[in-house]
Amino acid sequence: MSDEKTIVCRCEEISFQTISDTVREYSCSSREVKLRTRAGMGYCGGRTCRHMIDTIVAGINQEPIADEIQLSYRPPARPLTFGVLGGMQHDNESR
Amino acid sequence: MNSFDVVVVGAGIIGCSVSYHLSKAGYSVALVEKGDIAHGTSSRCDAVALICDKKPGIDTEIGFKSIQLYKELAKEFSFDFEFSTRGSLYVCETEQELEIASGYVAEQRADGYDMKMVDQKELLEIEPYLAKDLKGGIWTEVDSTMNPYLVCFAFVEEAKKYGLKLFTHHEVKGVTKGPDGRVQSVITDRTTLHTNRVVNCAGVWAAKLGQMVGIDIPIQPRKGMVLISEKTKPVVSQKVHEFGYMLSKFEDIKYKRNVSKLVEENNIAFTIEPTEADNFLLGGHRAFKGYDISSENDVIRGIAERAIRFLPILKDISCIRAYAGIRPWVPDHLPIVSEVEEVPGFYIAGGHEGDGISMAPITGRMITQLISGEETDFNIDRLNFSRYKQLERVSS
Amino acid sequence: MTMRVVNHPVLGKLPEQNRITIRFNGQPYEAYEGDTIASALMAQGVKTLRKHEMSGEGRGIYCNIGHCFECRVQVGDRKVVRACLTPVSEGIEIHSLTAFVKGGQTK
Amino acid sequence: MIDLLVVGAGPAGLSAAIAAAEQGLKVKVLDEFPKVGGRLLGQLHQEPSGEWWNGIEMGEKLHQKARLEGVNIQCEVSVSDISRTDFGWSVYTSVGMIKAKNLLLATGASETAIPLPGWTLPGAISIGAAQVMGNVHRVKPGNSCVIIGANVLSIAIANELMLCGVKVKEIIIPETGPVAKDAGVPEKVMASLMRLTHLAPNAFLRQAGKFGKFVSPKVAAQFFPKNGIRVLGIPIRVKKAAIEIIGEGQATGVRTVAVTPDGKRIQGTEQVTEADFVCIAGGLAPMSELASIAGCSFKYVEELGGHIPLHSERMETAVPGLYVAGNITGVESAKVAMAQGKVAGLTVAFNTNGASKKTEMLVKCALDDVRKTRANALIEFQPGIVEARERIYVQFEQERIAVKQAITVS
Repeated sequence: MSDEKTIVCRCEEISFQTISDTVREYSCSSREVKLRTRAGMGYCGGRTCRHMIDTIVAGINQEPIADEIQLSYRPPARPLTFGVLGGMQHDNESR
Repeated sequence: MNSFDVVVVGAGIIGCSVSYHLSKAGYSVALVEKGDIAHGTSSRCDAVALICDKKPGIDTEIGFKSIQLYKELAKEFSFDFEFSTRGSLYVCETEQELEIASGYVAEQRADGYDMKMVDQKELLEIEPYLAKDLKGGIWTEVDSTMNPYLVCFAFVEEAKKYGLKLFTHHEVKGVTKGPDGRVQSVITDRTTLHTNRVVNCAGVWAAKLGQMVGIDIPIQPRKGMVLISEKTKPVVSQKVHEFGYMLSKFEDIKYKRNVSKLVEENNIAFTIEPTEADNFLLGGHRAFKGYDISSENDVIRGIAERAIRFLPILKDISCIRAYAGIRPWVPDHLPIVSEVEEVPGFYIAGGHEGDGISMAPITGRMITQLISGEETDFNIDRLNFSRYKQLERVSS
Repeated sequence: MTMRVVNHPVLGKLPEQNRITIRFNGQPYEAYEGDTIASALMAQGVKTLRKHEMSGEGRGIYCNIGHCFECRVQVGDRKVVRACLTPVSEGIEIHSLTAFVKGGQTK
Repeated sequence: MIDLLVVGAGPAGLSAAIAAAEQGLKVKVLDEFPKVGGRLLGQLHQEPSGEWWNGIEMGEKLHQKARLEGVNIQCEVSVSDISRTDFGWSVYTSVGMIKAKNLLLATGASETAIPLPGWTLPGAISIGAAQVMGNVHRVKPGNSCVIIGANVLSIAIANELMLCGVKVKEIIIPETGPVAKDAGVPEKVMASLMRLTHLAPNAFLRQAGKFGKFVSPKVAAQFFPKNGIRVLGIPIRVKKAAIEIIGEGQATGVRTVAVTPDGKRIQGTEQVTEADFVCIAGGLAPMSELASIAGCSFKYVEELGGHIPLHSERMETAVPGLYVAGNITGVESAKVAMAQGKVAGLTVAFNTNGASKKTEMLVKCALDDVRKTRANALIEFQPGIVEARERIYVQFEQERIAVKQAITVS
């Protein structure tokens, strides 16, 4: 597997190489690697990559995966337009 | 033995800057943090250094100097923290706001700051997506943006070059004093660090650390929520906020906006700023809710409502996430940058409320000047902790 | 060429559906009532639904159940939806989201 | 006001809605997908009895039953936020806010991915995506495919794709690494496939399991034929690993390499298998986002697929008025999810209407049914599920006692 060509976070296009290098260099948590690389910060809210990031981080730091959810979930759980959030009634929701 | 010239408590943006400046000045420094770097307020905030949101006087003076320092750091550091000077814009919704704003600008200009009033037409030339009915605003070119947690990381990485020792995941359990009353050591849940100087950079948790040495620090958490947009075309090219933001920040300005109950009750004022990643951060909100940083749906809806009023193009752009942080608020809106008279060797750098990012470089620099006995860049008597003692005396 | 599974050994013959016309990036395509945007386009062999907003790389469905948000497309002037969850309707205008570069021009 | 709002119209959510409605509760169910049934919609496999398990039909049955009981079901609705209020819950959705006294999260599981170069190409999709496309929408994602990941789910779906007329060129494994781990180690893959031998949900799987019946997984992997075993026309190649999905603009094949039983690349064995779509089968993980936003505490349980909201055997969480059921509590079969849903629905009714001997008996029977269904499960996703579940229930009770004591003390 070519680490540079392997994208982990599809939304922000962050590679396996970038993530593992960052974890190694700063011995960081999932949360810190997210802040440093933007992995998991994209449109989907890390829904697709969070398990992979947790697994990579736990593997490199040789720690078990914690009970606490590492990359916190924040509302909105689904992207919504500001129009819908702001109370506009027209047919405009993002699905 | 774990012995240091200075122990800095709190690896938020203030603690990171203080650690950097002290390390660079040749002190041996330990930076102690209960979580990771930028674990609290500094990763739950916006990302700007501004003068346009400050009151005339010392607040603006040190804010301006801080931005100049950021410019130097951005050149000097090998760690990129996404700094750029984009300017900022205050927009006025009514003629009355425009009038208050003109008075404010006149005062700042008299002090020599580069701010100017723009009319309705100029406003739309600068930011074409703004609502067409806005009356005008204030434009400040010096205001800048950066990535706040990358600034923290940058300070730490640069400070490590000068020997900084990092103690993350160490929760401070006590600060001991010697017979002479001077600080002696910092006890964490994992180790003891000997020192005769402690800098309290614990932000919203500063009061807790103060209690450990028997002082009462009047810093309280003031919550704020931020919404993040999807990556999108540049709907604005700089920080834009409504003039009403000043009103939500400073309780003493008497002016009532014509806004919905949701916006009014949650103390919401429109702000937006671009990031390097092409997401936009939207705010703002201020509330006293203790240490609670849960997202509140009413606030999310209020911010969105206010956002589409000022920037209608946002109606069809998605909000992908919302978060809340807590600002270290002090009653007079001026940070505390000071040694504590009653506890020699105990310093406080805190209470910046929403200006921690703005003020970090200058705060780090001034704490270093205080510790080394140099003259500070500014007369910072008004930032001295003793001002609260005087207040107490007056009130009692 | 259709990719429809007309005869299935267990599920049986595909019930007759009303045929409708949808437009994707200006091109007309035949769809069945009850399709999602993703299934209608997949039935016509269309796999690339959008360009990644930064790199411009093509993306299509990944999870097909609304979880990954990779299949988002624009419907009409503005509304952005997940192709895998959104039913088609007669005359629906679907557009690929495109990449943009800093400064706002599209790639 | 609604007594119970259920998020997720899959096997667990529908069963819970039916059980609660039967006890007189006013129930509403939301789902993002345009059709009712959740993961049931794709499922199609042969039971050892020879009968077909048709998830679509089962989903339709549950749907009809729920409607007869007066359950209001709304599809194409996304939940974006939930917050606790004096009366119960405010649930914010893409069609406005809904108030409910109780909330049941039956959001199921999502697929976990295994990243490799090229997996973002159009035409590279998750195995579940292919299943839904073929069985629900009756559209083939392509004429031929390669499946990366040899596990119970991928083998079952390979068979389903074949029934749709797709040529499944081969099932291979991902290359082992920090994410794929054991899924890319032939001897570990053999061990997990061989566990399925006698419980195989269809003839196809049974065949696959037979191969290693009398030897250890290690030996089985050692002597596993290089070209794989071919069952019903689909080769399973557990000693061949995917190293890249290739294609210009969209996926056109997979670059592979032969690996040793412990997963090391064998030099000079690179090949390309052409296919017009590629499936990635990484397994399933509970979808915990709404439970997290609602304030549940979590446990990481490998056997159950990931982070699980702490809950009781009766499907209560530690948050008052919040319940969970189905794959959000751990990845198991749809039948277990249905049985759990019934427990959850009855528990909500029990807690709302007050306890009676009759309802208590109904809950006990439903709990028995969950245990029996689990014991008879045809597809066991992970070993040790029963033990892992017991641990969760014990931890939940311990926390409940701790909270009670804290309240008494203060």
